[in-house]
Amino acid sequence: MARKTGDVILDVQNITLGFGGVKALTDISFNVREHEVRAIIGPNGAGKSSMLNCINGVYQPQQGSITFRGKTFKHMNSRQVAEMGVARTFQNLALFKGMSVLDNIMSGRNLKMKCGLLAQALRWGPAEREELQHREFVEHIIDFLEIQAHRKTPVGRLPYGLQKRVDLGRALAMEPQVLLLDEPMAGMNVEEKQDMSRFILDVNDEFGATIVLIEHDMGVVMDISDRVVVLDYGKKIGDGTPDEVRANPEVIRAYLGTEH
Amino acid sequence: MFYRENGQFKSSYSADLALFPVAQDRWAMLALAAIAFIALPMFASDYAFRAIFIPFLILSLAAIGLNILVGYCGQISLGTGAFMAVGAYAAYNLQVRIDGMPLIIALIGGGLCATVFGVLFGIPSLRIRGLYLAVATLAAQFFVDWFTNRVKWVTNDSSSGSVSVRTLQMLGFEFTTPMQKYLLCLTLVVVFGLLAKNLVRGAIGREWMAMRDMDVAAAVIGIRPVYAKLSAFAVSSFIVGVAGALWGFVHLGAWEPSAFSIDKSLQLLFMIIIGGLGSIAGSFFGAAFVVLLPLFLNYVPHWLGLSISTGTASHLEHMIFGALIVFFLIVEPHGLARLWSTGRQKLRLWPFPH
Amino acid sequence: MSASKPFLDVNGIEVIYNHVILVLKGVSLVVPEGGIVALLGGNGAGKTTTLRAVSNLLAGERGAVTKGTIELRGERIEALSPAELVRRGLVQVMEGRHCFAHLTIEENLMTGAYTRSDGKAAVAATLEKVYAYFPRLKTRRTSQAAYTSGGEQQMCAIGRALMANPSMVLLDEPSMGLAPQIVDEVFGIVKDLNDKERVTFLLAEQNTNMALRYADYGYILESGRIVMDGKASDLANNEDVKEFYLGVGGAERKSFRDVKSYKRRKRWLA
Amino acid sequence: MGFFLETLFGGLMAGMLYALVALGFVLIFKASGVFNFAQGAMVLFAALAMARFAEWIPQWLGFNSALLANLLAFIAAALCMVVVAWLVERLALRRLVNQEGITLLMATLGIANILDSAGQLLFGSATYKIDIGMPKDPMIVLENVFQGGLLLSKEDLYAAVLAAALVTMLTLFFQKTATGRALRAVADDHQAAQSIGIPLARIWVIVWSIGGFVALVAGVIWGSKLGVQYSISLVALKAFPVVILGGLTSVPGAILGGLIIGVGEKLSEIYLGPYLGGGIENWFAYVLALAVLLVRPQGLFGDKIIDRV
Amino acid sequence: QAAEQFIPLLVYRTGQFAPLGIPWADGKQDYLKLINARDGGVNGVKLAFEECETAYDAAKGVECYERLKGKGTGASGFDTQSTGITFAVTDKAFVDKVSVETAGYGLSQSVDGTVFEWNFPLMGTYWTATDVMLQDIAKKEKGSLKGKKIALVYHDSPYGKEPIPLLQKRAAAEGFEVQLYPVTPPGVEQKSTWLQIRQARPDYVLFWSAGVMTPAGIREAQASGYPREKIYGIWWAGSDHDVKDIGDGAKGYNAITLQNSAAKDKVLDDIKKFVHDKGQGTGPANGVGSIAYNRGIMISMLQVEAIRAAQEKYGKGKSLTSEQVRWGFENLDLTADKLKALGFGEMMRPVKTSCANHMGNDWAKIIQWDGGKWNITSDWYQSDKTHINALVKEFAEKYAKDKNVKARTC
Ligand SMILES: Nc1ncnc2c1ncn2[C@@H]1O[C@H](COP(=O)(O)OP(=O)(O)OP(=O)(O)O)[C@@H](O)[C@H]1O
Ligand SMILES: Nc1ncnc2c1ncn2[C@@H]1O[C@H](COP(=O)(O)OP(=O)(O)OP(=O)(O)O)[C@@H](O)[C@H]1O
Ligand SMILES: [Mg+2]
Ligand SMILES: [Mg+2]
Repeated sequence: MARKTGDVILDVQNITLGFGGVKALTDISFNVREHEVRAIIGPNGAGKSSMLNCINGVYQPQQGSITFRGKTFKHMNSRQVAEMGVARTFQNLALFKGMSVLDNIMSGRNLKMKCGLLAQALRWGPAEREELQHREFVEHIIDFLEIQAHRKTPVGRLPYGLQKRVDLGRALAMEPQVLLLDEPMAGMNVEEKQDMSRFILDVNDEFGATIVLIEHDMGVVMDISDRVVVLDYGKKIGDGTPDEVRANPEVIRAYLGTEH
Repeated sequence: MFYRENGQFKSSYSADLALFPVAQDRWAMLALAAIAFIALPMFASDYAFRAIFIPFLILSLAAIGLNILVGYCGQISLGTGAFMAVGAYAAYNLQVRIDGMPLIIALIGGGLCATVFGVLFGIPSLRIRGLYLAVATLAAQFFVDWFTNRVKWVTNDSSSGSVSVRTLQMLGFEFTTPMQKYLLCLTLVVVFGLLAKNLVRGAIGREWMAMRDMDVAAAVIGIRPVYAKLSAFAVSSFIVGVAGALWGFVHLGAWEPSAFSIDKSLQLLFMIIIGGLGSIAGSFFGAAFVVLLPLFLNYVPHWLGLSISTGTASHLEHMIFGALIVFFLIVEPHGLARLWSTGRQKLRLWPFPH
Repeated sequence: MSASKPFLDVNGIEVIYNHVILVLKGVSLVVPEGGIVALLGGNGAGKTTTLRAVSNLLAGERGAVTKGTIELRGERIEALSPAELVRRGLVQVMEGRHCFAHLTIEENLMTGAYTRSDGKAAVAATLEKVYAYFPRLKTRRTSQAAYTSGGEQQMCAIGRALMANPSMVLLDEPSMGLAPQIVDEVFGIVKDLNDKERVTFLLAEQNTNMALRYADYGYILESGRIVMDGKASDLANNEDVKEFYLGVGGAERKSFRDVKSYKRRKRWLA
Repeated sequence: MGFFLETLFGGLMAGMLYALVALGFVLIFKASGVFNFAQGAMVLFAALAMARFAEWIPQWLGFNSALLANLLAFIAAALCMVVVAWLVERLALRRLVNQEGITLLMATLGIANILDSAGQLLFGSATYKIDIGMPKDPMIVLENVFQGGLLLSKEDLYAAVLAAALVTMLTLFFQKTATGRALRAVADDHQAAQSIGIPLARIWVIVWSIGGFVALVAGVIWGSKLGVQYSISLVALKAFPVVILGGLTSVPGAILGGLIIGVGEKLSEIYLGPYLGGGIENWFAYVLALAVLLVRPQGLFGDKIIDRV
Repeated sequence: QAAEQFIPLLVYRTGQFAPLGIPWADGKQDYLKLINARDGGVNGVKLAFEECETAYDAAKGVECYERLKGKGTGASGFDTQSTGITFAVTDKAFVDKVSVETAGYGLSQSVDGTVFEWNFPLMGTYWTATDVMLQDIAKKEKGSLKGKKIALVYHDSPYGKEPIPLLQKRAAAEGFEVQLYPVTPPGVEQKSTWLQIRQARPDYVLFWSAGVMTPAGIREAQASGYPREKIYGIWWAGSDHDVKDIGDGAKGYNAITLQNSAAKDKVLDDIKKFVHDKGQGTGPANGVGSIAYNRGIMISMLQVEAIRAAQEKYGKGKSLTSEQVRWGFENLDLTADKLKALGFGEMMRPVKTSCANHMGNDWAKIIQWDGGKWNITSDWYQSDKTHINALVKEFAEKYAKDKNVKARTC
């Protein structure tokens, strides 16, 4: 199927990352084009999450660089990455447990809120207006994710699946250009995965957001991604369209096992 | 059946963003304000003002300040006493060194000095976390204890190191009666309480809570840890500093460094945990608990007509106090504020369970 | 229902969190000895809560069973401590892994054998068995659990429960975060233990497909109530189940790309 | 030079005594994730029990041997601490499973309140003495090397030796037994520990009993130095910087931390204090700890603080 | 109903200083009980009293003060038992018109009755105590302190710092050297202090300590070999419980007593007879007569005599207001005969207060611990007022200026 994808927006070059003795990533390179859905797959412990952490500035790779929209970085901090429009969801749910759903998603907009401390304390005109305007945006996300009923619930009390949605909501609130998703559908049943796929594709279509997706459900990966990178024990063993990857013998050996 | 939100649909987000979205709550707050500002001054005794309401209000204010740091931003501090002391001594110095300094400026000045100090001692929090940070904040506590004892200048060369404030006057008005002092405290508490509430429900509040709950994720969504943590230290120590100045100026009148010892720090931490971490209302509950309960326990033997020795009575009082702390933590680890809201939730369901 | 006597019998339990939130509204289910029973249901249906109620782990979440009874081998167990339950052979693998962050993988596994009194050799044998099931764990045995990947932690959690040599295991979403190969493997292990050692399983799963393939019997939970139950094979052929849980409603399996949800889409554009 | 050495030794000895109190914190934290603010109160309680039983038991049983009295009193006091541990588990910890660290910390503050007062109600609030025959007079060594010789306190020396023995014992206990692992597991995650069958109740009673025992030893040593009165519960404040410097989870860390703090404190007071007006050792200890933490946020030997997404 | 006079009793029976606070509080209360039991009150006015626990905490003390100041016909006077609480209530006393009596502690400058209308540091202050200690030392040193080194080891708090100004003034005048060693409260660990002392070798150590700091200090002196005979403790560090358990280790340790609180006197027999034998004793019977206890009864006696004196002026057998009792404090005249009649002949020497002098006469003795008990080793001393009076004036004026207090003329 032909989908409109643009130039390379994110280019990962020769990333190497180790922790003491463990080599989590060895000389990994791949790129992501604007507007595509790019999947990363691989067995457990292959280094997928670590890869996102590198892009994200959570880990500092020992070697290699990352080019984002033509600018090359060796070291970035998370703040810079966020400012450039990269958002992220987490594998092990990194929600703000003590905050309500609404506040969690609102916090995704913080980068865009400009009022100073004093103005906020006084809820002066502009501060109030700003809050309202962002609230409206967030309400759209809440509607979109169908979590209206839980708006004021502390996220810690939500069932696992809804927490994942909130995590996505928070990332969406950043109006990202690149959205990194780390196993967004783990712990969901088929119906819910369908919903989630829908959300992701919608974001991709309507927003033009570029998506980098880690997922273990091959059905999902094959159906919704444009290109797939395969990692195994820190090494890249495959890269290409879903069909190419599916046919790659090494990928079959290392990850897919038999037919999928 | 009477505590219902039914029929109160919010037609705009701004209505939902209001301080007290439920109408009943709004009325309750108004009633509370009326009692605090009108009824109490008319009926309460001097003793009640001086021994109950004034300390209650000041400690509530300090607890709000501490709650911002501990409850909202998750940085446990055992050095609150020090921040109060800085506020108090700074305000004192402003007052004695500048003639005719209006009280309010002195208080705010005290708060600002505490802010500077707080930010300074907040810097380690960028690296040290959790209980390590908690214990490390004791450095501030002991340093200030020492500093106020040792540096004569701080106490205006008082030979003993204890200081006592002049009259409380502002723009020609002098606060003399307990009722006037109470109203002063009340006004400040209300003002700072509202400001604090606005902060914690706004963007900065979310940054603080995000830092508290999951700092890596917070960084990933673009929150700068330096700014979030230090601003929490700044705001918190400002409020705590003002509270400290009030404690010295209004409640004690004259004090020695031990008035702001580690006991005070622990007491405040007590308050916010019993009251509810991350809750402005909880700060008030906690302060009430800590101020009122000992007084209450103190009276119980009198009421029962028991004559036990003061020593025994106060040991028993301590034990009961300790036991109640444990008890409340068991009943609701999130504090009285949560207990209160659970209660309200039940009321909302009443008379149908669930 | 199969003829063998009930091993675990949950009878009409209600669970309330925090004194106010009613989550389970009378759940009853029966697990026969040596059976594999699947507990299915969407997010928030109450699967985890049911398992917590059985293994008596609700207290830590400020929840409580307010009605109904739970029996293990005909004995009431609501009042027993979790440790006592483990000693009686009932172990739970908690949702979200819950590995001991500061302990190494091997130490994590070894704590699982805490209740065992059958000697070091037997424990060592089990450890080897677990390593054989999950070779990945063996290579990571000296890493602190917190620094292993999500899937490795999941394996660790499952392995740790197996270390107790249980006679019944409550598995809460065992397949979550695991690579497809490993998922197969986990279910293989379940089957294996069930066949060879007659270990009974109650498993809460979202991967309905897999669950129904391996289970004997299934219950479907929706907002705190059992809405359907039956033999696994029957459930797998039920039209509703197919539509909602297996994603194969009607004819062929739909592509995830083609599932449309216009309602949502409309709102998103608004 | 002689004076410097004296200061150094003095610091080491004092540090050993701090370490003894710090040990109590570390044990309980390591094994249950609770920062036990009641440690000071436990020291007081244990010391009071010891002092009073040593007074009472000879009266009750009508004998007159100091050694026997001390021995029986020690056993009785140790039993008291077990009872305390049992009550703490029963009435508080058991109901606070899976709560946050700070909630537990507050609970121990409540427990401290109770223990402080209960101890004084049961045993009295005057000053009592513990006399286990520690030598009090100084000894002077190396008189021919240094002018005036080096002055060492025998009492401190004995105490330090006792502390070292205790630490070795505990380190072994923790490292060589399977219980040690279970304890650390509990500290990491109460609920998961429960789920795999670690009996929290029993573990906690054991740990708090050991904590109580350590408190008793600390209480006896400090009590024989200072006399037993409420204030000895305040020695806990001296142990705080020690614990964080050594690392909250490390038994040897408590010892090394104690020594560093002890020496640092004395040297700073003596060589730096005069320029700053004196009395600096208290906060200096914390500044020292703070400085170490800035380099190693988990203390010298503490488990690395895990932060991962 | 018979007339009653209310006396508030601020005490600390818990906390750090409880070992001192308990016998002190027992003494205060026992004496009031004695007056009621033996004399039926003061001229028939029964003494009512109520204890309030402060735990030595200023904020709690303030609460107690607020609670009790208006009780009955008004509180007769507050013996706050704490320097900190005294600071906090002194300002309030001006407004409330209640007297604050601080026998042997409090603000040293409050001797000046023209400024401190409501404060009564009866019998002595920290300045007089310092002066007396120096006198005793000078006596041992054959009259001159010139060239000597005198160290002050003090509780690092306002209480511990009170002696410093006087010490420095006298050092300048008499040519001795002062070394200051602050000990951070609670003072459980003083090794570095005493190591420094061992090195600096001062000729004498004045020991301004409190609570656990006392035994800890003496032990450390012992461990570092500093002779205990050269240490002079202030009266709060010279009670039985401070040294009892150290026994021989404290042998030779000197302390000053307020008047002579170490003495056995007739009033103690009366207390035994009228109070303890009737089962009305506040504390244990064997506590009667300890130094801290005696200080307690002395303080209560002064309180009672102030009431008696005031009744002379405002009407015998009447309940008096706080303000009226103040007059009594200001016009105490306890002659030797009167004291003897009261049963305090051995314990005390005459005290006479006036409008200008709120301390009255400051008598003190030096006692020394012999390993088993305290022995009196000196004759009566009274402080030399040359330096003290100047200091009192200077500090009182400063206070008056700070607080906008108009000094009275006497
Ligand atoms: N600790 C808690 N406090 C309050 N409510 C809770 C708590 N835990 C769960 N709940 C509520 O109980 C309901 C059932 O949750 P549960 O975790 O049992 O669902 P689940 O079936 O396991 O879902 P998932 O598949 O997403 O894990 C949810 O609505 C949730 O909000
Ligand atoms: N901070 C760290 N310290 C040490 N080792 C780490 C760290 N982060 C990751 N690793 C190791 O690097 C390897 C890759 O981990 P990563 O989390 O990236 O795997 P993954 O591909 O996401 O696997 P999964 O599918 O199981 O989530 C793992 O073996 C893990 O143990
Ligand atoms: Mg991963
Ligand atoms: Mg679940």
